[in-house]
Amino acid sequence: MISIPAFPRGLRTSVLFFILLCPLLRTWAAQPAAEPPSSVEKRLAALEAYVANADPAAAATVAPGAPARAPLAGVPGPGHNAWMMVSAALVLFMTIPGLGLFYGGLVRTKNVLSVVAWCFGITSLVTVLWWAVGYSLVFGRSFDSPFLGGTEFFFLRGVGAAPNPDYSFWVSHNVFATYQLAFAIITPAVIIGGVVERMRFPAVLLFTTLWFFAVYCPVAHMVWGANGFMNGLANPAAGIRAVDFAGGMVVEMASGLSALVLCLMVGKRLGHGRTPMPPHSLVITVAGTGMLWVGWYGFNAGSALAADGVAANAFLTTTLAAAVAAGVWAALERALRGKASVLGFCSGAVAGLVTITPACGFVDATGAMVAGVLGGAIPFLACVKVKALFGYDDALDVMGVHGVGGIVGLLVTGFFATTAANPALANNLGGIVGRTLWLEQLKGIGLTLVWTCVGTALAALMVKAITGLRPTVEAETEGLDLSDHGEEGYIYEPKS
Amino acid sequence: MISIPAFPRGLRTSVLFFILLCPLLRTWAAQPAAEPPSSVEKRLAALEAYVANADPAAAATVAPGAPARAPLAGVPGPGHNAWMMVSAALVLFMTIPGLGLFYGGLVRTKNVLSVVAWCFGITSLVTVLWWAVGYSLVFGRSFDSPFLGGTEFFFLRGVGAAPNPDYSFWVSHNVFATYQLAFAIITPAVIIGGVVERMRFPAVLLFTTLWFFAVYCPVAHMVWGANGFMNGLANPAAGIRAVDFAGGMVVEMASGLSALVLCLMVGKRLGHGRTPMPPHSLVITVAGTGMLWVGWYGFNAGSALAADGVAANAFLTTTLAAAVAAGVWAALERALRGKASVLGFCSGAVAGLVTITPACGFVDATGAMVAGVLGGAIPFLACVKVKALFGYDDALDVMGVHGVGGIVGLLVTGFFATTAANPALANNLGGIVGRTLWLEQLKGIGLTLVWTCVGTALAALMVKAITGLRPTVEAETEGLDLSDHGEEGYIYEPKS
Amino acid sequence: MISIPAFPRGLRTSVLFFILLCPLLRTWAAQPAAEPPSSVEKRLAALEAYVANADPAAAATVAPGAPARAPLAGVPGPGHNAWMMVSAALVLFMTIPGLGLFYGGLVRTKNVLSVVAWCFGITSLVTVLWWAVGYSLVFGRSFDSPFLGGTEFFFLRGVGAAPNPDYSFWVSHNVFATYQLAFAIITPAVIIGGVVERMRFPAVLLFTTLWFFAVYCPVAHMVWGANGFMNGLANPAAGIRAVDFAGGMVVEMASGLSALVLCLMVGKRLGHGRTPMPPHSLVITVAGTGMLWVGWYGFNAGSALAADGVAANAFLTTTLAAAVAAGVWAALERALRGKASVLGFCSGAVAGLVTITPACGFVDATGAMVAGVLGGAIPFLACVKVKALFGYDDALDVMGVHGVGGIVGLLVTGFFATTAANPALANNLGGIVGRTLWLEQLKGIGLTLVWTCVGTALAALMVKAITGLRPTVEAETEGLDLSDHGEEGYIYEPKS
Amino acid sequence: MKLIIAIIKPFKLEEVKEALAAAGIEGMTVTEVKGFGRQKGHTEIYRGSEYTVDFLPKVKLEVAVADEVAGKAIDAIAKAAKTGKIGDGKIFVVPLEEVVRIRTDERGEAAV
Amino acid sequence: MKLIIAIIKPFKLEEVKEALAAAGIEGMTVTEVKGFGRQKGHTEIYRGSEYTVDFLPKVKLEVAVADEVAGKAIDAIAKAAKTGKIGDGKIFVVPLEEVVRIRTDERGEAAV
Amino acid sequence: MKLIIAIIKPFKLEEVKEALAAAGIEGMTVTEVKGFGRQKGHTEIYRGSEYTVDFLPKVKLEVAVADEVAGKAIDAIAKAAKTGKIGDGKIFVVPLEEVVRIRTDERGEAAV
Ligand SMILES: Nc1ncnc2c1ncn2[C@@H]1O[C@H](COP(=O)(O)OP(=O)(O)O)[C@@H](O)[C@H]1O
Ligand SMILES: Nc1ncnc2c1ncn2[C@@H]1O[C@H](COP(=O)(O)OP(=O)(O)O)[C@@H](O)[C@H]1O
Ligand SMILES: Nc1ncnc2c1ncn2[C@@H]1O[C@H](COP(=O)(O)OP(=O)(O)O)[C@@H](O)[C@H]1O
Repeated sequence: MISIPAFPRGLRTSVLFFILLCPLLRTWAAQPAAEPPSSVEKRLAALEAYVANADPAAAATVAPGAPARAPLAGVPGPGHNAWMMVSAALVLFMTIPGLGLFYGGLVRTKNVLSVVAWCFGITSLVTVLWWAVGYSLVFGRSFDSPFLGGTEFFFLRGVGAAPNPDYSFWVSHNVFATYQLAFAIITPAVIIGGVVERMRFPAVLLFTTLWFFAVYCPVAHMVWGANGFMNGLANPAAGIRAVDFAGGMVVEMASGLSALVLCLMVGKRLGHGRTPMPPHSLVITVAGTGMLWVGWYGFNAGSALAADGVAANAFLTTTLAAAVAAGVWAALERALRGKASVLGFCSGAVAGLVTITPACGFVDATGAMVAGVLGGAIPFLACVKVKALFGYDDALDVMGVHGVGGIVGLLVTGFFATTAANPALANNLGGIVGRTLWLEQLKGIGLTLVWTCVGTALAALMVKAITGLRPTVEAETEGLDLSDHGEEGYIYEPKS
Repeated sequence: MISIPAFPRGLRTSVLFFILLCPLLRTWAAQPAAEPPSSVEKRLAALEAYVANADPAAAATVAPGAPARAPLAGVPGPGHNAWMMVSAALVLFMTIPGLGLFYGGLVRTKNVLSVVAWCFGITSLVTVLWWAVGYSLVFGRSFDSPFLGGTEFFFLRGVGAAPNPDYSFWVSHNVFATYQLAFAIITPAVIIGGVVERMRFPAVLLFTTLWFFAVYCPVAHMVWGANGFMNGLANPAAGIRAVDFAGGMVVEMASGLSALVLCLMVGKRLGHGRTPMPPHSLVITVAGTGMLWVGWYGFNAGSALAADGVAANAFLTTTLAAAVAAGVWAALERALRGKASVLGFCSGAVAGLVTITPACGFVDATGAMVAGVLGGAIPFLACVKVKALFGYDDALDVMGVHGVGGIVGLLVTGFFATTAANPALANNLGGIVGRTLWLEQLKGIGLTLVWTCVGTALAALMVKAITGLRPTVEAETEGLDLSDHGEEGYIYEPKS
Repeated sequence: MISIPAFPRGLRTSVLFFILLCPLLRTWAAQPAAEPPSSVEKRLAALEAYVANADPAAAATVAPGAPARAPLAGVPGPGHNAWMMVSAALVLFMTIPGLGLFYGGLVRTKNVLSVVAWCFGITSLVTVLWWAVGYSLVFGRSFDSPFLGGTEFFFLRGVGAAPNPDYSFWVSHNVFATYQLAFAIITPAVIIGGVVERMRFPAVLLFTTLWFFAVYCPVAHMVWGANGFMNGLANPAAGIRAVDFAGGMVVEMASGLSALVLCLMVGKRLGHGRTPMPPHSLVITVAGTGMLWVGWYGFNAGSALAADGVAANAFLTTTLAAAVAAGVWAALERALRGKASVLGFCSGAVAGLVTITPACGFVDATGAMVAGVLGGAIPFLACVKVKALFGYDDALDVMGVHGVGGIVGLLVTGFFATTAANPALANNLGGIVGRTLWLEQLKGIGLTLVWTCVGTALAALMVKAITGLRPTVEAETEGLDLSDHGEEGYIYEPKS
Repeated sequence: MKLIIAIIKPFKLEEVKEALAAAGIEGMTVTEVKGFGRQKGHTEIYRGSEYTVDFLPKVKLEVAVADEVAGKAIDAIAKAAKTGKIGDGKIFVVPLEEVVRIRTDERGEAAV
Repeated sequence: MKLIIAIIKPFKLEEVKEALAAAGIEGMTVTEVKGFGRQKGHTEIYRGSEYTVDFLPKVKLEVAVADEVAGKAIDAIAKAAKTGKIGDGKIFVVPLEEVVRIRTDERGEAAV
Repeated sequence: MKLIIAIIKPFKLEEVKEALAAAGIEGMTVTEVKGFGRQKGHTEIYRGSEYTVDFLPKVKLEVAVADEVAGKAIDAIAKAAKTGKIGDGKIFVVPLEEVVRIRTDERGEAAV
């Protein structure tokens, strides 16, 4: 997700020229009572840095005797800020109502509201955690640790409108923090797809809290923290030099594996395998799918943290992969079962979006087509074939779609990442891009897998001990809408 | 809603430097046949003004012998214009379909379409009024009055792509007018939540027309007009030096109080208090809630009228307050009634958004958390406890959520507004921010309350006299969908 | 859709001044070891070009001895790029889920998913076609033909983050390609509204493929290709000097006429005219309408290909026309049948949006009001009166709304286009704007009409020969959801 | 025993239930049905196509009662359901040969 | 009097109604039901899980008629509802002891 | 012949169907109904307004059987539907004078 902004050639030329100009500037600087023309240079460089999403300070500090404060320093750039506010809004839209409707339509009538309540509960809870400590634990630096951030941003202290150049030169720090909050919300919200229809509401909230600290904060810091252990892109000292543009490890793998572990610990739904449990409203699911898709542009292209060329590339690759994977999933259904289904199209679209997530800012259109084909086919097999073999009740296929799709996407990234799509890959990874990056990706996958499974299992065990995981048989039979929330999704009265 | 753009330090430095530079410039200006280097300064200043959302003309006029037209004058700034077009689209999205679905899901099956028809009817009607006279009456100046605008923009004459610097240096005037139209639409659309299921369609339209002139235009001008009576932020001569970032008075209080007055005059629904009238589809309401939430980013952060640091701050505070209030409402339900409900989460989210509306561009994260807690708790009590005491039939709790939430938000603004969040507060209100601003807010609340109640009552009386307010008992029993619109919301045919 | 970026006066002044300055610059240029101040000018001009959406290279080449590479060349502009990514996302959102829900709600319960499946299938299919050849055939130049593009962008080769100045100076080429993809998707998706409930899924996909090559690619190149036959705005050598801002010919007329031809060839639904076939869920249709409306801002204002003043104008005109047409349609229903319906509001809003589509970037507020009135009234008559006369089964009124609305909009453009709204009209069309432009529009309408009808008929005949168009009577009676996709839209289980 | 089947207007259900309760009858089974009879439906128009809804939403009550209570029950329903306007509905009485309460296996009048 | 209960295919409802009207019978009550019998349902697949829908949507008609009309009514329904394919449905005839028209308090055949 | 009308808990439908099949009865018609009886409903609260749901979702089975099978059928239903908790439901038996299989025009027991 972190894209070290590329210095396009235009800018580099300017900087070069600027250096050459220095002697001249120095003469001018001798003139009294007026800042020398160098300041014009600096101001121009800063403005150009805005357009090119580069560091305004870098250009300025080149000048001898530069003033402490560079031109435009601390000012967010309108185009980038606008794009990131839109992106943050879109990612929040993905959870409420996007995921709520997507998941809600897939469960039975009697549980539709419980799914929505879980999404809302997670949103409120994680927002408070993020504000208090979470943001700081992921994106702070005071611990100086590759595994966890710091305490300096507790309660969002000092997180104002000025950009935090650790992550973005032109996006307001508070917008960045809100954008990242949206990721911290949707990840646990995706998990609960594995255990819908059979977990107690308080247990969901407690699990979310424990999981947030055990899994999300450390994994997110490792992958995206400026000094993170697996942040191959930005951290030259990364232990694992993996790359993950928009959350293949942090969001997709983490949610998929956690859902798998959690659904095994919670157990199957009553009647699973005997009673049919078809989606109660694919129409609602379709609405949710569309919202997820549009929101994913904020998720993926927004992860460039600027409205720059890297975002533009991510925008294209996201579209290609989603559309292709939707078609591939449906085509496989048609080939293997005779009929292409709407649930197939929806599942394929989401799987394609998942798969391109880690790759979108690193691969080009060709890589995106590969991600689309594999992202449609492999999760299809995982959901339809592999799950049946094992027989676990991952109700909404979080492992099959997000876990498997995330892993596929990380590997696609390993093989297809190219500096043509993202020049920043050349900074620290120039030597392995196009060569052995996939090995680093494999290491990243391994560490994420182990960390996530262990963390989830511990969190779930604690929840089991404290509140218990499941509702009573009566409550589950009645449906969680009534038993946990005292409401019904639909009350279509007869006309009178 | 109007944020006098802050002059960040970087810019102020530049301006200072520029002034110092003037003597030098003058020498250069003597050179013939070429505009002197000062123009480079001016052009730089204009470009920097774009990034910092400052006045491009201000910088230019500093130069002696400045040309009539400043560099980039009349050109909208792409980042700001993009953000405001997005914001305007989002706020329009709030009414159709957002509010239509949110409200539609809460009424009984037989009235779901009538609610949507009202939203559509109001949209069409207010658009024509706004185009013809409304925009001018609110944002014109020709009357030179703190209570009403002017006639210069009737039929949107002269409202073109160039910014109107009265309100924004970098946003196209026509985008600003469209953005403000969206507010003029949603305010009456919110009102009708109080009288759903029992008002005639023609009466709704007539009421909207009268109310628009009696309440909306004057109140909006008073609060947001550059020379408005209650525009403490931008108008140094304001009678009441109140502040209202995104519509705590204009939208929230006005709609809440109007709904209360109107529902008292229309009377209760047939069977109110005896027949249960549960929401017919909370699923639809959830979809609407999500759309309102995402739209509210346009509403709140858009009210900065630029993609600047003030917008960024509003973006964060809006998110915090909404998520926290949703959780607080649900937690109170859980504490007082044993179960947290989805309707509770939805109501809390909306109440939080309402509460942060006047405050979002003035308070910091801490203020937002306070707004979230109070915005969840006080409207909850208003809807669940106070309404029951009085027994009026404000069907969808417009008073409880919007009226009460708006007032709470205005007071939170009074106590927690800070120049750290919005430097423009220092311009005219430096002396009272953090001190007695809450007193001015109280005055503003009082004036809005009286004006709104009187205006609404007069409008409703006239409607009663002209068209009557209520449908026949038969029509109300049959449902307004059939009786007023000849349609049904759902016709689920059996398969054949 | 192509707006040759206007050179606002501010910029023109700068360029002029720059030319005057040249002699001076030349002197400075003599100084050794430093690029002469001219580079400051060039860099300033490039930055100003960004703000004003002008050509950065144009300014640069003015300077004598200009370096090969202009400042900021190849760098997308953040504000414009952000807006176009948002616009592209919005237009994709229009098809999935917007159109899927809008259309889905209008069919009978048993066919709701089939409509969605068609939208998804078209999305996947057209994405692959676009990637492989379509984009190049429309926006390439290698054929050097006014009727079809070229091969240079096959497989999106060379379509990177740098802008393609043929179409936009500041928007990434890949964002432009994705944006245009969204148009190529929604056009066939609109068509299928004419034949819902009675066409086989494979037939829909095959038809889409043939139609894409026979109609979409050539018509889109003719209208929007830089050297297109009907691109009066940008192509001085255009055979027909018509203008079509956002797709009155390419999208609206093409889809409307194709739907008419196709529905005649497919035949009526079983039971048409005898069994009532009311919309099964207007609530879903309302949700879809709102999504179409908000998406249309990307469609229309996005067609400026920049967040500039032309986009701003399109934003306003789109809003006015949609809201007015919605009201006009409903008012006509009220006048002629006694009741204004929600379906009427929805139909009117869409018809208004269709009508303003070709006009939005060329007419001012007054023109938009005219478009709104005519766009509500004429399609209303077409759907409610004319269709009844002829008795064809254009199930969802694609001809009546899109075909007729598109033609009305193109004529409105012919009469009301003004250089005040879009200065680029003065470039090639200065002589006919406000005079005989409507004649050129008529010619464009004629060519589009003939080309589309012939192309569609041929495509449909081939499909008939290869896969057949219709399902069996049993399948159609059972509903396409079950027969083609093996799913049901709603399975509301009884509580247990 | 009798099985009383009553077709009534939906908004009268509550009153009928209360009337039956007043008559000592607490158990009943209710179904949403569509009625066709003398009362005529309405017309809906969707973009010009008319759609005549000739059925009317009604509610069907099924009440099993002992023979001696039947008359009282019928009267209670008839009285409570009446509005005097067309479409008020019908009451049908069918002989009931056996009743079983599933929970207890009670049979006959004890099971009603 | 008889209460005729007919289970038919939903798309035959209109024809049956017309046939009854032709036989002079205008009143009836209709319910959406699910039928189980020899006709078999279909299979739906949701992401790999099969869901066998073994019930079939049917429509139930209840028509109260005077004894002498019963035969004609039964024949009318049987003829109109027949497609000859499996699943056409059944007609059940139950004795009807009393009928009340709620609006008028008419009883017996007058109330039918 | 008898028409057996059984009101049962919805989640017992599958078991009852199997029990009937075991008794050789394959045909039946099922309706979703609301039951009122001793079993009490629940309360829902919407923003402070309480909404007491006093009906309970039940499923109604109608099974036409030959006289000699009736007893077996009733027992099968009663056994399969029983949970022993309140609200298990009722079985009503009504005399059936005639049955017609629409597809074949068979009448009487052959049509069942
Ligand atoms: N012969 C009948 N058999 C079954 N149901 C009937 C019959 N006649 C009427 N009904 C039911 O009674 C309802 C009311 O009948 P209708 O003729 O409209 O008015 P009224 O009850 O005032 O005579 C109908 O909607 C239908 O449900
Ligand atoms: N014994 C029965 N009791 C009640 N309803 C029955 C019975 N047998 C069949 N039905 C109803 O009749 C419908 C048609 O029966 P089925 O056996 O499928 O075909 P057919 O009518 O051609 O014999 C079933 O779906 C069911 O609703
Ligand atoms: N007298 C009755 N007539 C018709 N249906 C009845 C009657 N009594 C009970 N029922 C049906 O049987 C269901 C169960 O009855 P209830 O009294 O709640 O429990 P139980 O079956 O344990 O006695 C009710 O919900 C209702 O549908």
